[in-house]
Amino acid sequence: MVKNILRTPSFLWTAAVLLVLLLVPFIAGRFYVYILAVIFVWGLLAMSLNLLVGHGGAYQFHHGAFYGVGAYTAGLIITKTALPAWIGLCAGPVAAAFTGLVVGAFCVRLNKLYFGMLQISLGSLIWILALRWYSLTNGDDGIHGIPMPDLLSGSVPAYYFILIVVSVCLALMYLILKSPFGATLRAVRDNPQRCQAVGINVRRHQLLGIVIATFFAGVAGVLFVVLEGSVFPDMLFWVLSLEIFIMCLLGGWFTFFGPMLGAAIMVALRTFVGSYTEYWTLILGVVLILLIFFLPDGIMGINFRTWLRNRERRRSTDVVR
Amino acid sequence: MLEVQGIHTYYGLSHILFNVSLKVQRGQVVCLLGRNGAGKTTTLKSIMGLVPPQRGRVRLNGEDVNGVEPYRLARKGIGYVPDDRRIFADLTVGENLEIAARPVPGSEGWTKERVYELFPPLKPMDSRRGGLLSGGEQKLLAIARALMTNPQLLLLDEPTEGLAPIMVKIFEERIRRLKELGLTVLLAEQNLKFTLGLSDYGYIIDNGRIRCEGPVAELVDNEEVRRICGI
Amino acid sequence: METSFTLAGLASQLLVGLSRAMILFIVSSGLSFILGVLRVPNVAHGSLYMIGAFAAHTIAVAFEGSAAGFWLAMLCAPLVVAVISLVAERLLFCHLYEREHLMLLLFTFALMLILGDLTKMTWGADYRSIVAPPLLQGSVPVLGTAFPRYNLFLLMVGPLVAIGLWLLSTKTKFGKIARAAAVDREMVGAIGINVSWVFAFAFVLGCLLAGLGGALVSPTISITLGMDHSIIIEAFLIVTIGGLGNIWGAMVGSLIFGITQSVGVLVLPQFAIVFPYLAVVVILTLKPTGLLKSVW
Amino acid sequence: MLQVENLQKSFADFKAVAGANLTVQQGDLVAVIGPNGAGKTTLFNLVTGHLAPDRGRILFKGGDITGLAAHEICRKGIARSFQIANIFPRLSVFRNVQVSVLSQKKLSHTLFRPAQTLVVEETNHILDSVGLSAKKMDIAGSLSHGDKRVLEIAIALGNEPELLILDEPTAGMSPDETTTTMELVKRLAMEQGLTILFCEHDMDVVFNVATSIMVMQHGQTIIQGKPQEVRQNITVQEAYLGGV
Amino acid sequence: WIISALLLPAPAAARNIKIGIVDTYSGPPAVFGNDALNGFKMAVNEINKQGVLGNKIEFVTRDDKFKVDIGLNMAKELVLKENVDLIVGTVNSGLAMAVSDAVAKKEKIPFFTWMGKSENITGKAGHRYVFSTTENTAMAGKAAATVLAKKPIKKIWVAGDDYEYGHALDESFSRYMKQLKPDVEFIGKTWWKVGEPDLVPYFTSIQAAKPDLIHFCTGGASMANVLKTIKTTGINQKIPIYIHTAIDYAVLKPLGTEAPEGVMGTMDYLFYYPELSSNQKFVKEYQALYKAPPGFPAFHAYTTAYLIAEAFRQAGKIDREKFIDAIEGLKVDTPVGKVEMRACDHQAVYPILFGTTKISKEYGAAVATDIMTLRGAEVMPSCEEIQAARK
Ligand SMILES: Nc1ncnc2c1ncn2[C@@H]1O[C@H](COP(=O)(O)OP(=O)(O)OP(=O)(O)O)[C@@H](O)[C@H]1O
Ligand SMILES: Nc1ncnc2c1ncn2[C@@H]1O[C@H](COP(=O)(O)OP(=O)(O)OP(=O)(O)O)[C@@H](O)[C@H]1O
Ligand SMILES: [Mg+2]
Ligand SMILES: [Mg+2]
Repeated sequence: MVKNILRTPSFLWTAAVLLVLLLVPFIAGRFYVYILAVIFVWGLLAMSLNLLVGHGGAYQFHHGAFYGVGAYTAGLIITKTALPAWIGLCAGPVAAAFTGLVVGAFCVRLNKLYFGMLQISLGSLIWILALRWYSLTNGDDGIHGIPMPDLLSGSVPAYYFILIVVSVCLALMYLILKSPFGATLRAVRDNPQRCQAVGINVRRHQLLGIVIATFFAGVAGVLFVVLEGSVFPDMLFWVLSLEIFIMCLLGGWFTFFGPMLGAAIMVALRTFVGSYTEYWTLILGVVLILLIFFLPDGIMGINFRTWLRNRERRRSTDVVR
Repeated sequence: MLEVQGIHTYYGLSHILFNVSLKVQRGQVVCLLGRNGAGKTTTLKSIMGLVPPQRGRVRLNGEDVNGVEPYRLARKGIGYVPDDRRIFADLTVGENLEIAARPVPGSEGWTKERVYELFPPLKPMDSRRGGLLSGGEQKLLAIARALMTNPQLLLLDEPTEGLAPIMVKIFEERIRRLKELGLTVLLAEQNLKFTLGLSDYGYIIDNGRIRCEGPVAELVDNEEVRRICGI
Repeated sequence: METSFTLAGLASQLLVGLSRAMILFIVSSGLSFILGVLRVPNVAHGSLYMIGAFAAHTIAVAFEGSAAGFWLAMLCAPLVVAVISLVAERLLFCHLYEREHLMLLLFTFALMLILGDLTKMTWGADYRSIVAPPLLQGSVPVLGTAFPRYNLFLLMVGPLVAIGLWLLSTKTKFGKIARAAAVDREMVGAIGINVSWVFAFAFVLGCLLAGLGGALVSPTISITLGMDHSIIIEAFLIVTIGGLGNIWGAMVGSLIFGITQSVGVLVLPQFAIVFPYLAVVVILTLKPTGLLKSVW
Repeated sequence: MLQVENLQKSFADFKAVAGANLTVQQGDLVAVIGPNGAGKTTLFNLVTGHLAPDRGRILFKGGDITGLAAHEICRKGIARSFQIANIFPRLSVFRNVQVSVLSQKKLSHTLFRPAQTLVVEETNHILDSVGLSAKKMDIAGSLSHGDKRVLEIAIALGNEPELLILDEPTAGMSPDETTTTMELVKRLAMEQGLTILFCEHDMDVVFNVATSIMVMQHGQTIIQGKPQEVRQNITVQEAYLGGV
Repeated sequence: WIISALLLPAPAAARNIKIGIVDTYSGPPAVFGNDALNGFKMAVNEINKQGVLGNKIEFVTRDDKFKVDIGLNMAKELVLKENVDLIVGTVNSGLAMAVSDAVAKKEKIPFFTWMGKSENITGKAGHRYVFSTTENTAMAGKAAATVLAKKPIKKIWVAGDDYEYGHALDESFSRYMKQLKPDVEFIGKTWWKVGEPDLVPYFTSIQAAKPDLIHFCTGGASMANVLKTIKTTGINQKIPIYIHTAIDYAVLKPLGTEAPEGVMGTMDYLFYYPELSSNQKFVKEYQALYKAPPGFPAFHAYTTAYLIAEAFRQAGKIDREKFIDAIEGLKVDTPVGKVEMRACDHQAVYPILFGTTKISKEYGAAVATDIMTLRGAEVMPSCEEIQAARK
């Protein structure tokens, strides 16, 4: 059984990619190491969102709020309490998941856009809290210079830490999506009413999905703190959430790795195009439109399409026969 | 009136219809029979331009209508009743009918009143939202809506599905009357009793191919037809 | 902190809230209309509002701030926006209606990015501001406070737009077709209606309202880049609490937004900003599909 | 087993169900018939919790289930199919059924076990018995109308219900498929002791299969009884059968 | 236009000094970003005519979109990939703090903020690698307090944009006002959200309280709104008003003759005052290049460029540590006289101008009159205060 898994091409691919990523700090400049780390953080965030958007069909419009909560929790525990930094880092995702539970409990009663808008409102309340509670959060200046444990200081150790954590999270997400929970989540996406009729408690299921996804968002938030040592209210602002949402759609929201790719594209566009023109958002817009027209399921969606096509072909030969 | 010549239709890459040809003369009721998944709906959709055929030709009154958009076909006089009803759920029953209205200048066409006369159960529901109707009522509404466009050719996809026996009876009688008024009908059906009583000519479709054709009376007796249609 | 809680204060606050609500209404009714007919969460709506304001400025300035220039600006700026949206619709959008709603969201987001940068290219980053014509300058005494005339003007325009839109969508055949097309585009085609133009008209009409909102708001604020961001989220929240696609819902939502904001200032000035959001949370918790009937 | 007493439901000013009574005994095959708009679907929606009744009681195996949520009622052993095909259009046919089986086995919340390996046998068994095995990897949304209806029943079977409610199970099926499906229904009733409540417009099916028939009109129960009794009832003849 | 504005190719020998600019070129604050960039470009052109250390200064710009995460990304890119020698920039003081910590301090690379006005940047959060070449909220507050404390003012109302900058202005003004005139009373505060379009209601309630002075803590795009509302409500005719940067020409110009008169304000630069020949020359050249008079960001950026160039000359080579040693306490000539980079906190010492708005026929807009100049050293927190704050 285990041996079989080890031999599957997708496993080999993953292992090869991981190996290359492990070697990056030895072969690439520090900047690229940093940018890769940024991509991982964003990618994890986008993939956690995609758990709900692509697989759960939920209009999770303010996912950034949970990312911010994770980051702020870590930042505040580290700077405002005497607790060890590690505790702060671990508390981040838990706080995010808890926030997810509370916000989700309100939201799951609603559908589609209503769900999304209620979430934006609740998320904005959190954002306002971060923005207004000057004595705790420093308002819109944010908290900077958050000290990290020695093990994580320096960009290369931070890179490895982020790489490892992200890999573990992705593995977990993969398992979750392949599990009955994941299958049911997709069923809920397709037809919530029918799900009820087969005995699935749709709301509770979505809520669990939200808690899981927000947990991973919290992890991403903590990783951001590890990487940059800063937290600021922008992280909780709805515009950022919209951007993550776009990453999912861009990369291919019915695929597993799509959002990661979407994140990579967004980060690359803004870093590399951003250094040539201040109108990189215009370019991003044009690229997005091109993608919408020519790769309707997102970039990773191509695979999905070819797969479908092959299947269809098999089917149509059946009909002929 | 309608002539379909060797059409091939695909959904994406899956090939559904293979060289389907059929002919409907003016004033005829022609039926298309076949079991589930045979391609009846697809044939009607191909004619209506909803799933344009990739090869072959569709001619309406001698005019080539390949690749013509559905709304133009509707204006040329084809009315379509889909098998899954597709009522405009947000609109009231009355509004569903009103937006379909396409009066023919000169002649006395269908109006809401005349349609209600044809299908009395709809009348009291004039201001109820379409989406709330019962399954059968929606079916009636779908047929009524198609009539409102004053079609010369009516494509009916399983019109009797979900209709109570008495409704089927009434409906059968009404179609007969319409036929006398000069309406042409292409009917895809599973309900044999209803179909055979009504139609003049029939085609049997299986696996996307036309297998047999002929006057209905002959078809019923054909052993192969009975097998294909699963009677 | 301490605020003088006078009756006059409350009254003026309410009136200002109301007139603010009218701008919000005009913008969000357009959004709601598009949501109702095309089922598209049009994120670019805010950008069109911004363009409306900038265009109004350009036109008004071209007439050196004369009253005629102002009225012309109010008239033409929305038309400029309408033309832009028509181009976007015919060139790009009309090919995408069959897609998933979220894909359309992505499209309008891309449009927002592009329009934002185009605005910057065309108009630059400077702050701008235009002056209302003399007729609408100054204030009139209302309930013991001085109430700006311009706001009074807004209070008249809002309901007019509402009634017009309502008549259009319920009493005309176009409105009915639009509502039908929202549910099943293909079938509307199959009964002989050219849906493509119905959608185009609906989209352009909605965008025109965004432009009108931008033009109307321009004398009261400074016109800057970034106006799009602040309005769009409010507009979305408004149409949601009102009931997606419902014109009167947009009106009710705008009133709630305008009034909670302005009265919130009296009650808890420090946290006035949270009131609209709280209102949304409360409303959606109690009425999960918005206050009025939604078409979604 | 199921007891519906004087159930009522109005929408705005319209009484869709205005006093329905129904008794279903263990092992019965009960058909509900009535003209279009009689309130059959609404009655089923009330029983399965998709709508909440205004008045009246629903008892299932002696317990009161009036007003429970749909998924709770499902858990108590009532599964249903829908009149207008209601499936998971983007999942494969296999998944469609598997989801329901998983839910039945309380595995829906399992996080870290591959779904591929779970309840495969049960699912395949159901697909076999309804004759969809050949299409099990198809995307459900691309099935033909009739196949969707079959899948609809298969999903309901995944719940291993004690009471199965079918809303026009054979609508849109060809004659032999209708026969097969009703044979299947009968067989399930015989072999697994399933109790079945269905509504149907095809009178041949109804009189062939049902052991008890309930007739509705204008939201009210006119009569419930053995097929023979019902056939002879004059009102029913006039109102519904049209002299068939 | 294309951003990377590279200048003339460098002579072969040693290398050019490369400066990275991270600033906001989109959204409302872009006004400041563009203005500063213009001033900087002009200064660099002038400096390059003589050269620095036998070479030239070149620079690259990055748009931070007024977002901290993007700005950080850009700053790191400049340092790690473009290998710039120092970073300057940004209107966003949150970003300035983040860059100061995550880039300047960690990578030991000098960072100049020419627009981030939070006093914390060089105050509480200051360190060896961060510099400020803009006036900050502490200076504004102290300057205003110095002037206003002499007037018969008892009851003050504070109102403004509810964000860090607004609160910081309030905090420093209140602090110094209480110091200088212990019997003042702050009778109320009103905060509205940034970008709030309709301010009339707030004004009505403030007016009802009859304060002796209203301190509006606002800036950027909201400033125009505040001024407009002052005009429509006519509140300035009854109650004295003070607003930092209210006399900024960039703010007053769009309002034209619709600007309110008699509003008191502070600035660290006005292109028409003082009427020094150096300033007139600067303004004339700037106007010739960019068709508009320079705003304070242009002036800050211009000064920054000269400070940097001079410090490199003093350091003798391109070395960050030497550069810092050289720039501490350095004084350079600017259009308005000598400006010093104070050694203890790395804060540029600017004089602060206090004036009152008045419509000018000449400019077709309001300008400042009755201008008083407060010496920089007087209005800055002392080195001891800074030391204490950094503890
Ligand atoms: N959207 C689609 N994508 C792919 N395949 C499809 C799609 N719709 C139908 N099919 C396939 O096309 C074939 C013919 O379907 P069609 O709906 O025409 O059958 P039908 O004769 O109308 O059957 P029924 O009586 O069940 O309605 C079926 O095999 C079906 O699976
Ligand atoms: N939500 C609703 N609001 C208003 N009226 C409704 C609603 N749902 C159903 N109705 C009406 O209630 C009546 C009963 O509907 P129901 O669907 O139960 O009929 P049915 O017996 O299943 O008919 P059919 O055989 O046609 O499916 C219909 O006239 C329908 O229009
Ligand atoms: Mg069909
Ligand atoms: Mg029914």
